Amino acid sequence: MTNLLEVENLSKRFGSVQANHEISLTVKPGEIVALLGENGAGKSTLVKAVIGLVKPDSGVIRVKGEELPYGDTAEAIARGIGMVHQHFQLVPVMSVTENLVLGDEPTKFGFIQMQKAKRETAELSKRYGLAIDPDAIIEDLPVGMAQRVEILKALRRDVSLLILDEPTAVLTPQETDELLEVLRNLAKKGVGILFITHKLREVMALADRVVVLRNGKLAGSTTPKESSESQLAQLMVGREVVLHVEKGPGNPTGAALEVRELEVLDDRKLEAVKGLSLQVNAGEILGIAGVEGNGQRELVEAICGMRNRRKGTVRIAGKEVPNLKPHEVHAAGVSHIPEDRERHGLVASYSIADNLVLNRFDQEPFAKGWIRNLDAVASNGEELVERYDIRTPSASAPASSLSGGNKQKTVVARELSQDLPVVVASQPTRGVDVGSIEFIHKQLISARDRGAAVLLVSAELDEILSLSDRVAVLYGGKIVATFDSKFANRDEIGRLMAGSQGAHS
Amino acid sequence: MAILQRVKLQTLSIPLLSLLIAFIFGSLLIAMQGSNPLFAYQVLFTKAFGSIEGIATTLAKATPLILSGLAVAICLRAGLFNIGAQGQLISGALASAWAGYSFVGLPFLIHIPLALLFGAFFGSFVALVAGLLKAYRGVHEVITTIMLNSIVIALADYLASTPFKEPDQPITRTPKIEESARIPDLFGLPFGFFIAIAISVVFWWLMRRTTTGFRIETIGRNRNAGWYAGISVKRVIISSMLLGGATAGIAGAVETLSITGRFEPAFNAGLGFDGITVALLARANPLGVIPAAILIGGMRGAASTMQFRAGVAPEIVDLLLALILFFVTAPILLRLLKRKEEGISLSSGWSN
Amino acid sequence: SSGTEETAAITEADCGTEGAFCIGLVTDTGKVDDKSFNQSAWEGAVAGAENVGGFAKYIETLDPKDYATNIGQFADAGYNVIIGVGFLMAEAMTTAAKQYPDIKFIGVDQFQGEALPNLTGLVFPEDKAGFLAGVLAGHLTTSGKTGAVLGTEVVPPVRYFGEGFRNGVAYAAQLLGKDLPATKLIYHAPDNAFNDPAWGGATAKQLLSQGYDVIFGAGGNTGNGALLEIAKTPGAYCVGVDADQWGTLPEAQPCLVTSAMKLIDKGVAALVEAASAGTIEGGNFFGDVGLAPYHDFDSKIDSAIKDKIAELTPQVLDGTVPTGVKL
Amino acid sequence: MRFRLSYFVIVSSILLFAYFYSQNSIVTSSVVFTAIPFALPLALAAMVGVMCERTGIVNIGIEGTMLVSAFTAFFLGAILKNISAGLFIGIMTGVLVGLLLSVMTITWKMDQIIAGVIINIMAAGITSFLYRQNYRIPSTFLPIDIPVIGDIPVIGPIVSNHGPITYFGIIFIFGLWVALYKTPWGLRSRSVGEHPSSADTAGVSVVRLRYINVTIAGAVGGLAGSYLALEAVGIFERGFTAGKGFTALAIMIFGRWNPLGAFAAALFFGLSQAVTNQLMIDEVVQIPQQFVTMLPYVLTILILAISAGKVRPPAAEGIPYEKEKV
Ligand SMILES: Nc1ncnc2c1ncn2[C@@H]1O[C@H](COP(=O)(O)OP(=O)(O)OP(=O)(O)O)[C@@H](O)[C@H]1O
Ligand SMILES: Nc1ncnc2c1ncn2[C@@H]1O[C@H](COP(=O)(O)OP(=O)(O)OP(=O)(O)O)[C@@H](O)[C@H]1O
Ligand SMILES: [Mg+2]
Ligand SMILES: [Mg+2]
Repeated sequence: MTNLLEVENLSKRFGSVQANHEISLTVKPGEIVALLGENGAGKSTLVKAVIGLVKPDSGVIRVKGEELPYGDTAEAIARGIGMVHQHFQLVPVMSVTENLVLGDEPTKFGFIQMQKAKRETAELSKRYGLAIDPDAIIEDLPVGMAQRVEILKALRRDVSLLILDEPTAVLTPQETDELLEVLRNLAKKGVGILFITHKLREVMALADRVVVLRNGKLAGSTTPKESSESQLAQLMVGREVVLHVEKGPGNPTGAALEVRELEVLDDRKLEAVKGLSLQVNAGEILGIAGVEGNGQRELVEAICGMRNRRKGTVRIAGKEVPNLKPHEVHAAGVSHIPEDRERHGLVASYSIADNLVLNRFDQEPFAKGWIRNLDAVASNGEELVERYDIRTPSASAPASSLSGGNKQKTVVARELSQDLPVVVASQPTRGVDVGSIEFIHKQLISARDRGAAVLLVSAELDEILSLSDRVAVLYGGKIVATFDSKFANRDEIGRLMAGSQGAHS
Repeated sequence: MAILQRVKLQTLSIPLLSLLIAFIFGSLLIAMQGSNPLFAYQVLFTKAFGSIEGIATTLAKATPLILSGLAVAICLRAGLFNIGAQGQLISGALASAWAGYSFVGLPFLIHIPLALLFGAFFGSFVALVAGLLKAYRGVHEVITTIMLNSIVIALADYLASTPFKEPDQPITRTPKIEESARIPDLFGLPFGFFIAIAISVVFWWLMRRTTTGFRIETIGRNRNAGWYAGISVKRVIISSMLLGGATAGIAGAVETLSITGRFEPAFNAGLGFDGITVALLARANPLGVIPAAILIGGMRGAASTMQFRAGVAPEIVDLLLALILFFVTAPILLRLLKRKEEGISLSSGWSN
Repeated sequence: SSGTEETAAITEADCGTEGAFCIGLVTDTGKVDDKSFNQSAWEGAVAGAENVGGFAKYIETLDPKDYATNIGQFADAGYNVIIGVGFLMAEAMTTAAKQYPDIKFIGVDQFQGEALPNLTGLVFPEDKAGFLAGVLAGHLTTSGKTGAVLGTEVVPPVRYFGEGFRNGVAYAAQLLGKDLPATKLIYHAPDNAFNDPAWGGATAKQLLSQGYDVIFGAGGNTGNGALLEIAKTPGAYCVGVDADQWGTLPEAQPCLVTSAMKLIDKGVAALVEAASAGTIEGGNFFGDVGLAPYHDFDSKIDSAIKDKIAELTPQVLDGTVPTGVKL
Repeated sequence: MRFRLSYFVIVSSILLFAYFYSQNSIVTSSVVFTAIPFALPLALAAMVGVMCERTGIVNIGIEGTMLVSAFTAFFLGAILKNISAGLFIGIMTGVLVGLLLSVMTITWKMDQIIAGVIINIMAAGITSFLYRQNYRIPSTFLPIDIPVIGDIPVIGPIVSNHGPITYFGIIFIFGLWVALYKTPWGLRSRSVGEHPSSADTAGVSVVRLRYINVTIAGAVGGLAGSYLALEAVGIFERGFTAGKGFTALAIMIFGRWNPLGAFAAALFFGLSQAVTNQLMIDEVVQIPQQFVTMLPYVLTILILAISAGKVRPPAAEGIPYEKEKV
């Protein structure tokens, strides 16, 4: 059978970075190929070259045996390539339907036939079992829904090759399973699938073949049958990786963070957190499991001062704190690794060193009164870059030059280096490669071990289960169950997350 | 050290080369008009920089431009586009003129600072309106500052033609300021120039070394991260508008107290708008506004001599300015010099 | 434009030498080809220079703070007469006149409170020109509605023209025994007052659509904008200002019944000649004002009206008939 | 919410009009009639802004575009003794300025505000430098008395008797609204202005669309300039655009980047000009004239402060699109 996609000796350089070096790759019809690699290995660059978003420096791309011109997205789409991008490619202020038809609108006399487009959208969503409201505005949708739109957008144009760049990073386990099912069905119909992910479990479950990139070069190719998760990880990172989280038993002392009867509204003024209470003890990690959109974000934001509470109290180290601003909560003893690092965590054009003091720039020793102490900022930067293994030539380089994983490490370094009594970590490893995940996990555990109370919110059930001492399941803005993680059962938690009643332990 | 030199070379070579190319283009226009470009430029240059009086004139012209340039630059740093420097400047000019003629019998050591303070206060007052509306009502500063310019111009005109008018003469203008409010020359150079330099240095230091500067810069670059890091967006918006307005007000005050000696509407025409050009030419750098303002001041100051001696219409100065701004910011020269492009971005639309 | 006007006898290089007669003109912030008072003054300077065999040159001012500098350029180059245009330059002229007692200064539109021997203010009783135009307008209007589209109120000559016009209409009403409503004076905002013809045009439109049929346009390009708009409307009359706009704004001819003239060019030329002859005196020199010829409208205006205006003109000019405008 | 606001505005405008019309029909018609020539150059200039900003390009060079187009429209119209040719040339000049802005902001990724400032200074300088006297165009575009519509009571006197560019301009504004919200071009343009990489990944060429739109916007700026020179007044003078291009920016924002919103905002401005004049005509106010002229500006600020809400500009505005950084 001829190859659907053939990439031959593709190279691409960005300034001093050789993102892709002589990479070759094939995808056959009906085949599911997983593309693995650390952050910055060049996965996205490779697939963007295929869809025409990046112009390669050299190499050949063939689709169904015919050469594809460089950098022509419209042509690539016309030849049957669809892509779900790593970052949402949806226009936030527009409706689902508008986003779906963009670039290929049904028209009559030059006008868009919106009604027809909406019907198509509804049909499409039914055909693939991805339920979606055609009239919903993207920015009102939870990320999981938005991801559905992304996928439908790629499927809408009768694809023969579907590329997905980390599509599951923002999905819940259930949603992930649904997606994998959709992909399997597509493959059965002969669609070739090129799939990028950091989650080895998915690779093992789905892929026919695995291609691993490292530092822009092909590091190897294998199949899930021939290799184990840890072998894959080693191929990616070039060294042995501890996938399994090693942690000693917790040593919980008194409550460090107490939340009572908390009520919080979301951006649409609907009640998102409904009378929630929880307690995190010093020296313990409490993981919040839950399908995204059940109030996690509002809970974290209400604790960290990013959102006003309507009702309820929050106590930190026994002291009640009123509705505060983020930096005041920080001053009261809470470190916060925010969910959206690009938006809240970092100032991209600032140096790494400045970012590392972003919430302390006006405090000793980084400022004396009104005057900043730039030497102290610089030496703090160098020290943390070293200590937290932030991969950069210099602490004075702009944060924008960092890869995703290293950006996250920068935020982690800033927050955890301060040894505050409470740590709130929201999606701390989203989109981060296995090496960095390992590192961040270690940091969270060592924070616990020094006696901090850690509240961990993550869409990764595995992450929750392996890191937490206790697991609380959040559903509909309330904690529906709490388990000791030793006794936690993946399936039961999954059922609770989906809203069915279960036994309390 | 080598890196330092390379950076310096680049920061100087591009503007100088731009200047050169702009002048070459300009010479075509001058020749088209039937004059000798070389002679015209010689006149322009010797008039602006060739003598002590020439330099004094240049620096006097540059003084309000440095200040109004700063007024725009400081707001740009906070992500605000202050088109209102003109109105703030006029407000400051009128207020300082009023203080200059109303208080009689003060020693100059009190009178001058008092009049400057009046200028700063009323300049910042106008800017405050825009700042408050932006911070609390989300009304875009570009609209409010454009509207405020028109309002202030009309209001100043009313004040100077009715309650504050110099009596017994028909012109819309205030009385002359007292001698004790006059800013003197220093070593034959306008003292206001040194005030402007001092304020530039203070701003430069403020942006580089103080927490206030860091707050402004952070909000300018990522409003969300700044808010999250505990910087009050409202306070930064309001305080940078206040700072900008005060600086523009001082521009008007210095001009009134050292050059015009009274408020007369036409005297301040265009100074605030030139401030936009200065700030952009300087890429919103507080020290960069000094050479940018001197360049513009020199050309404007010498334009009429160029017309007198070489017969070149003074508009050529505007054309040269536009060309310089073009070549400084367009990447053509950078590419020519095979330098790595550094993007300058002062603006990111109205949303920031 | 080189900004010079040479006559055969003298060139620029001769200025400052014995026997050369050089005239320098400093514009206000308008240009020398502004179709308004800078241009008229320059034309007067050129005419004067031709008549006395002198040399004339101008500098266009960009910034009102440069008035003194620009005057100084001419003074230092040894010019004999320096003309400054516009009332905003009065102060700079006075200072310069004191500094250079040997040079004759002519200030256009600059009323002299105290007399300096070498500074002559060329001033015009604009209210009288406006008044005469108003009287004519009062006779011509059929709807009884007259208006004026003006530059800014804060420039005195504009106000004198406008109020003179209004009082002239009232005077005509008295003469005719009619009850004419007061003339409406519409001033532009001070900002950009003389260079907003689009505003002038639209404002004229507004007046026209409410039945105003004689409209005075006075305010540089803003006023011209009004005249041009009125010219498009059959049956409406317009009145120009400063020069005889029949020649300077021919587009307005369809409506231009006359212009309230203030003959700057003639006044400047006369003063230049007087300076050359050594007969110029300090203080104020009153230039001529009056109505421009009716041109093509001559045949359309009732001769009784023409006679009345002709009879009234000397009386207004010599003050027997007061305009009632507060100066 | 937005819909209700626009309904509210429309209904209350009609009620106000009806009230004043019942008080004095001639003056009321005349004021509304005059609001149109006051508003039109502002509205067209605001369309330039809307078109550019909707695709993500900030254009503060509108003033310069109008000025230089008015210049060429007038002088070539005069030299060729043909105002239609002048109009064509004025529009083509706008196209050239649009292309220049495109090259600077899209290809070279220059700061968009700087690019606009360059255009403004350049236009002011060159038109003043090259200005010559004694050129005349044969005539202006004259008002058209529309046969049937002109006879409708109440409305007829207001909508009839405007010039051809005025009618074309108003039709264009409505057309632009339809195109922006109902056609593929509009959907793509708005996407490019909101989130260019989405459009790019959907196979829409961001660069090409921005070039096209900024260039067409330039043509509209050329039309606005030509309107001033060839229809509104029939002369060209240095700087006679008198800041309309800047006021247009405010109008564009006031109108929330929506062609009809901006048209309404421009009409509001035109109306307040006409009302200001009417206050002087009727001498109803004894307050100083400067306060009367301030009125529209103060009103605008007040209205925005009260109704405010956060106006949300196109999200990608001002940011050069870097294709490979999707
Ligand atoms: N537009 C760009 N300009 C400069 N460098 C780039 C650009 N895009 C990617 N790079 C660099 O190229 C390398 C490969 O990036 P790429 O996005 O392909 O990595 P990736 O494997 O997809 O990583 P991740 O898992 O974090 O998504 C990185 O070092 C990245 O910083
Ligand atoms: N990036 C953001 N993410 C979430 N909410 C935000 C963000 N920025 C602002 N807000 C919300 O908007 C409100 C007002 O924002 P703003 O930044 O103006 O307040 P502030 O900085 O606290 O100012 P002040 O101290 O003067 O009250 C904040 O209190 C917060 O609730
Ligand atoms: Mg990637
Ligand atoms: Mg607040």
